[in-house]
Amino acid sequence: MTLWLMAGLLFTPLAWAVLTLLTDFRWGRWVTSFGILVQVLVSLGLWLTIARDGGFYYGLGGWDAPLGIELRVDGLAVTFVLLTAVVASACGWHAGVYIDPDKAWHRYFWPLFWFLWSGLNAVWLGGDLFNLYVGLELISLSAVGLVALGGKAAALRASLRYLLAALLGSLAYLLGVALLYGQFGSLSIAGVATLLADNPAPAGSGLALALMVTGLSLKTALFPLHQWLPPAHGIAKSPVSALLSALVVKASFYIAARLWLEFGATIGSFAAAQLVGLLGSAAVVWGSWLAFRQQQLKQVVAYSSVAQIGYLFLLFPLTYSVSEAVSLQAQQGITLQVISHGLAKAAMFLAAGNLILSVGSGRIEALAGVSRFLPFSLFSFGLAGVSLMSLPPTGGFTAKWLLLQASLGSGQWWWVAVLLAGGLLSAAYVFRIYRASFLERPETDRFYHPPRSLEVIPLILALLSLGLGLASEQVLSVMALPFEEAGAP
Amino acid sequence: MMLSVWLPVLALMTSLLAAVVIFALPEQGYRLRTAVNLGAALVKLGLVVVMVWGVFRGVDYGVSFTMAPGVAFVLKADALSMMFAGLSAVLWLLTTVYAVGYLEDSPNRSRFFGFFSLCVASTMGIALAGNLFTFFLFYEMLTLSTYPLVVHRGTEQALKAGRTYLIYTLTGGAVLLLAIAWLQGVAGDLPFREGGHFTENDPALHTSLIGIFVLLVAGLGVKAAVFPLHGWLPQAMVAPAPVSALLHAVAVVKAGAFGIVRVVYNIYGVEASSVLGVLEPLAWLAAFTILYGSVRALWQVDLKRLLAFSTVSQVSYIILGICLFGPVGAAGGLVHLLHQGIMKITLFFCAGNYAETLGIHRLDEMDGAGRRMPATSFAFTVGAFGMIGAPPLAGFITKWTMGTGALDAGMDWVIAVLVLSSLLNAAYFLPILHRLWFRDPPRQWPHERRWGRLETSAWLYWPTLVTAVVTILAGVLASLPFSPLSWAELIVLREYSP
Amino acid sequence: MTASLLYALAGAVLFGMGLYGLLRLPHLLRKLLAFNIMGSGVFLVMVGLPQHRGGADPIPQALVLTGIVVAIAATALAVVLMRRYYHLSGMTTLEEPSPEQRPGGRR
Amino acid sequence: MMAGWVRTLITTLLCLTLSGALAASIWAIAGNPTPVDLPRLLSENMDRSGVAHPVTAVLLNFRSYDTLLEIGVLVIAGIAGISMAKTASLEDPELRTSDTLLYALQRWFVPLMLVLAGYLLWAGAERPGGAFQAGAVVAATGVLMRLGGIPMDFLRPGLLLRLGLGLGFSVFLVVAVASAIGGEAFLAYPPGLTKALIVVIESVLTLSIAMVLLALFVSAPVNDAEDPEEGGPA
Repeated sequence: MTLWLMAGLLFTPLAWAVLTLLTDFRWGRWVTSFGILVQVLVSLGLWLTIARDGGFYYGLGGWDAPLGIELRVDGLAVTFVLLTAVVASACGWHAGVYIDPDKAWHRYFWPLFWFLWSGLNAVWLGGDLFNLYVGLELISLSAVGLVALGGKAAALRASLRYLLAALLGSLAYLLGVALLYGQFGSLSIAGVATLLADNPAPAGSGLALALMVTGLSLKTALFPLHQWLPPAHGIAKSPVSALLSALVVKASFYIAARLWLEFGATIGSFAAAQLVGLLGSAAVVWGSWLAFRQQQLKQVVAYSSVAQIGYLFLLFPLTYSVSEAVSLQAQQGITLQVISHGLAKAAMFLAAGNLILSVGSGRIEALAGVSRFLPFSLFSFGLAGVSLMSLPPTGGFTAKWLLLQASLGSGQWWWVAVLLAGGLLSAAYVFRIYRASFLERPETDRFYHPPRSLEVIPLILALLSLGLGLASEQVLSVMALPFEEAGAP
Repeated sequence: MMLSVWLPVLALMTSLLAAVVIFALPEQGYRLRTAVNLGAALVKLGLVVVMVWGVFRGVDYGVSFTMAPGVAFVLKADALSMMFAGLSAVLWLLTTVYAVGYLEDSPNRSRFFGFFSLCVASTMGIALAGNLFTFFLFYEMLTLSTYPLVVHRGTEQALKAGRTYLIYTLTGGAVLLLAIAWLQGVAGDLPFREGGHFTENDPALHTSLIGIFVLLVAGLGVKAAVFPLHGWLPQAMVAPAPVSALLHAVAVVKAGAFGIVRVVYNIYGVEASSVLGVLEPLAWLAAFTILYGSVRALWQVDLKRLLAFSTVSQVSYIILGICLFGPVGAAGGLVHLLHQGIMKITLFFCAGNYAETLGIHRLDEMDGAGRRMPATSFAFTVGAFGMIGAPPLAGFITKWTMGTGALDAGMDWVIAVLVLSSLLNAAYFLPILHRLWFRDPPRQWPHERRWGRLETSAWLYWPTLVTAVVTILAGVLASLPFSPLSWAELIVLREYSP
Repeated sequence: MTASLLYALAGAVLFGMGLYGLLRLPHLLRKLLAFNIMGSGVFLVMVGLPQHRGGADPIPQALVLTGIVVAIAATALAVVLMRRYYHLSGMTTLEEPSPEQRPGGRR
Repeated sequence: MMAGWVRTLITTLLCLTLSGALAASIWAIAGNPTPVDLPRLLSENMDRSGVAHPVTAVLLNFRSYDTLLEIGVLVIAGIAGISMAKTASLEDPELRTSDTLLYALQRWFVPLMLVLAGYLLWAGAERPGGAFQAGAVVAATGVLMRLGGIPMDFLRPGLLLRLGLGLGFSVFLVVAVASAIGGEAFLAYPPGLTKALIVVIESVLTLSIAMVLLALFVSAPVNDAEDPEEGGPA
């Protein structure tokens, strides 16, 4: 059974990619609909399996680590697999309606979409340092391809910048992998962690971790390495922006977090952890401020991603040399933040796409009076905004609550200021958009009304991010399941 | 028993569902929307009445589940919850009727009534919250659902007021969140409990408890419009009259005051608070706010702004009342939660009636309005005298009980504050009454509309009269069971002898 | 000091050189070449470091092969993007022609 | 904005520091033995891998998932490349050269290069070589032919090209899943068939790799009609 679930996750997206490569956009839509169904079922199945039986390691090709590639299938991984299934389905469904099927080059949307999805699954489940590198590249290249698809000069500039940043990040990561392999002779994360436990902090490994984390931070757009993100996320088509902001940046963060949690205690240092936390805080403040200053709707959302990503990096200081309980709180908080930001940001980008489609301009002022005619998309945008502001009862709030607890519990009270200020700053840019939409203009319906299915999708995502706050205990309980060490299938 | 679990949830859900349904209704669905609105308000009133009866007999209504690691979502009905829930259920019904008439042909009614219902759902949640975490949840929901109401008109001025409102309340919310998180770190997840949690009085915790208390009051004080955190309230007056009525009489300011009551009574406990020495400064702050609000009201020329400053002053009576260490004074403060609600909503309804019917907004336009609109002016007079504290109206009951309580507690200076405040109230209300009844009406009103037989639309007319009558009844019948005063005494009894 | 270690150290130098080029050279093709130099540096470290001790190690060799293919794919994609970018905008750098994309900029 | 030379100086210092730190780390790491001896583990398992050459064994057996994804990356690059191709580009007469020398050279070189590619492919089992090298040579042949002005219709973005792009990848994928149906884990080749399967995979991969590289080369700059930006004038 597990075997089939793994096949479903890792290989069928690749199959959909090849199939959709052969078809045109309309047929690709049918293949994708079927593929989405399969993926959602498989992800749910694996999630349920893990929720019941606990996590396990899976050696691909029958070869266990360190010789073969090992997958780590645990609660956290399947939680993200499920998140990916939800968000990517929504984006795929939205794209199927949103994207113009008559442009010849749009047929390439689906294969890139499926390659992206399979790369994401590979990263969530990956337990091998080098395999993660390949997975990351799969994600980056397909993401760049999606941004550039059919774009003009500005889009190409954005995607080139994105590509170069992503490549630089990957190389830094790969260099770290090379150093670690030179040191330990193993590529398995779990294997290296075990070796580290026996032989703490050997010379030279600090740089390896630093390189890997820096490279991954660049790919995650941590301040001040964030400049590539807003142009790329802002200019891509909305379903693509949603995928990029909700999932793609999380993949590199996920690897960085895994590495930190496995290796940080032995090769990390307090100063490094604080530095990363500080950069994260700067990202929260600076990203929010820039988001507030933007004139284009999607740029606001893109800069908001920079700010929201900042929170994630509080994981580093809040898990370094703190008690087990505080560390767990921080990890749960960050996990929730990843999930709720994923859902909310996807909802926001999709809703923003609908709004732009409807008012015919990407500028914020153009929204005046739209609240009368497009309540659904605006409502979804608003709900998602509530989650970004981390107000209750959304998932963003529960995440912030846990992080507050962790900061106070670890005695690192200075992060409290960041968490609270970040909430207020995000309120500033979110309400700026509400404000624009509440302005009254002469009562003329000059808006294009997009199909209902386009409006329903962001609403579902926004409601999910809302519901996450109420059900976070259930979600987190799967994530924190005890890991079954000897559990090969 | 299942019912005891589901009643609070149902009470919450009626308005939440109403909100969802209204959002989904088309703008033109006038009748259906009104039916949903009134139906939900009536159902909710029924549920609350059942729960009031149950709480009186000592039934425990409650439901809880773990929301995030370490914190629970708790709904619980105790005597204090029911006081606030009852207030909001009654006034919601009246305000809904009023708002239907008031917004008869203005745009965006779906949006308005949707958020209106959300706002009431949040108020219900605040009333029924069983711990600070749940309280905070609805407290922030209230902020969000009132913003669209404040900016409803969509004018520059409304949007500016909305921004001020948000800056104040969201910052207040952040401070409150910090306080709650800190408290959780110090003492864990504390349910609201009669008598409070810190009776053992551990000296090691003193400093942090005082710090937390200050933050809690600062966070809640924003909504309760305690000086110097009151700046948003007069600005928010640009909202439509029913919104002002709801913001001032029921939802927002009361949520803040109610939160402070919860903190003092059900988290810290009166005794622990007074041992910590936090009640006395709070009492001084409240007293100052009472006088400050009244003084500012003297200089207002806009009727709604005057009422807003009057609210700033009146809400602090509640806070002053609970800071009086003793059951009688506390009852005085608590009963004002209801009395101020009824009186202030009457006054705002009247202000709305004048604005809708005659186009009157400023005080100097009110000359002789009593002859054109006798019923409204009668209601206004009742409300004004209530505020001043003239017997036998509701306001008198409050002031009398509080005064007695202050003497009991040995805080004689409070009497001086009460007297001075009453004089100030008289100083700004009596000139208006004089204008209403004894000046000659102008030849032409600023913007007059006619509605057949009644002096104004029936939707506006009856709610105003009903609240005026309730103001009288609450004073005259104060000693009957289930009157606001008896209910407040029941709460105090349970608090002081848990 | 063995030859393999020398490779690894040369890799370190190449990585630094490539990084400088990627950061400081404005022309896109130069950036891309710099990226490839960095990549070569990484591959040298990857192969050189383990082989310094135990002789030939096929695993890093295989990894580097995979890495090279990925680098070629990325380079090819970048070149295609650059060609199209050049065709559309006539530019060979990432500088922005007008303030349209800047924060707060007007269109 | 910082003056240009300040930024240059800072960048230079940064890169020098990084290289220095890297060299120091490498030096430090090189002094210690590795706790895991992967090459030994590898040679112990070589006879189960089905090929004689350890690098090929790692690529196509022990770490075949890496290789699968790597081909995926290549296909992505190909897709992104042809998504920008101008449909009519092959008919563009300007792009054709009619150099007689080149033409003559081609007649000698193309068959030779194809043979070389075949050899590289075959040799992959015992010595350095394999699908990628072979594919690169085939692609180079294609580039030569293209420069020589030979029209290669299959390179026009159409079904044939897309089939070619996806072929190697699909076969690899099918083997992966089929091996699982056979009862073992993914990419675990059934014993006995390992060698044959690897050769099949290598051959189709060679074809696909060549197609991808060639397509990327041929992808002429532009399709002239663009997508309007979101919210821009349609």
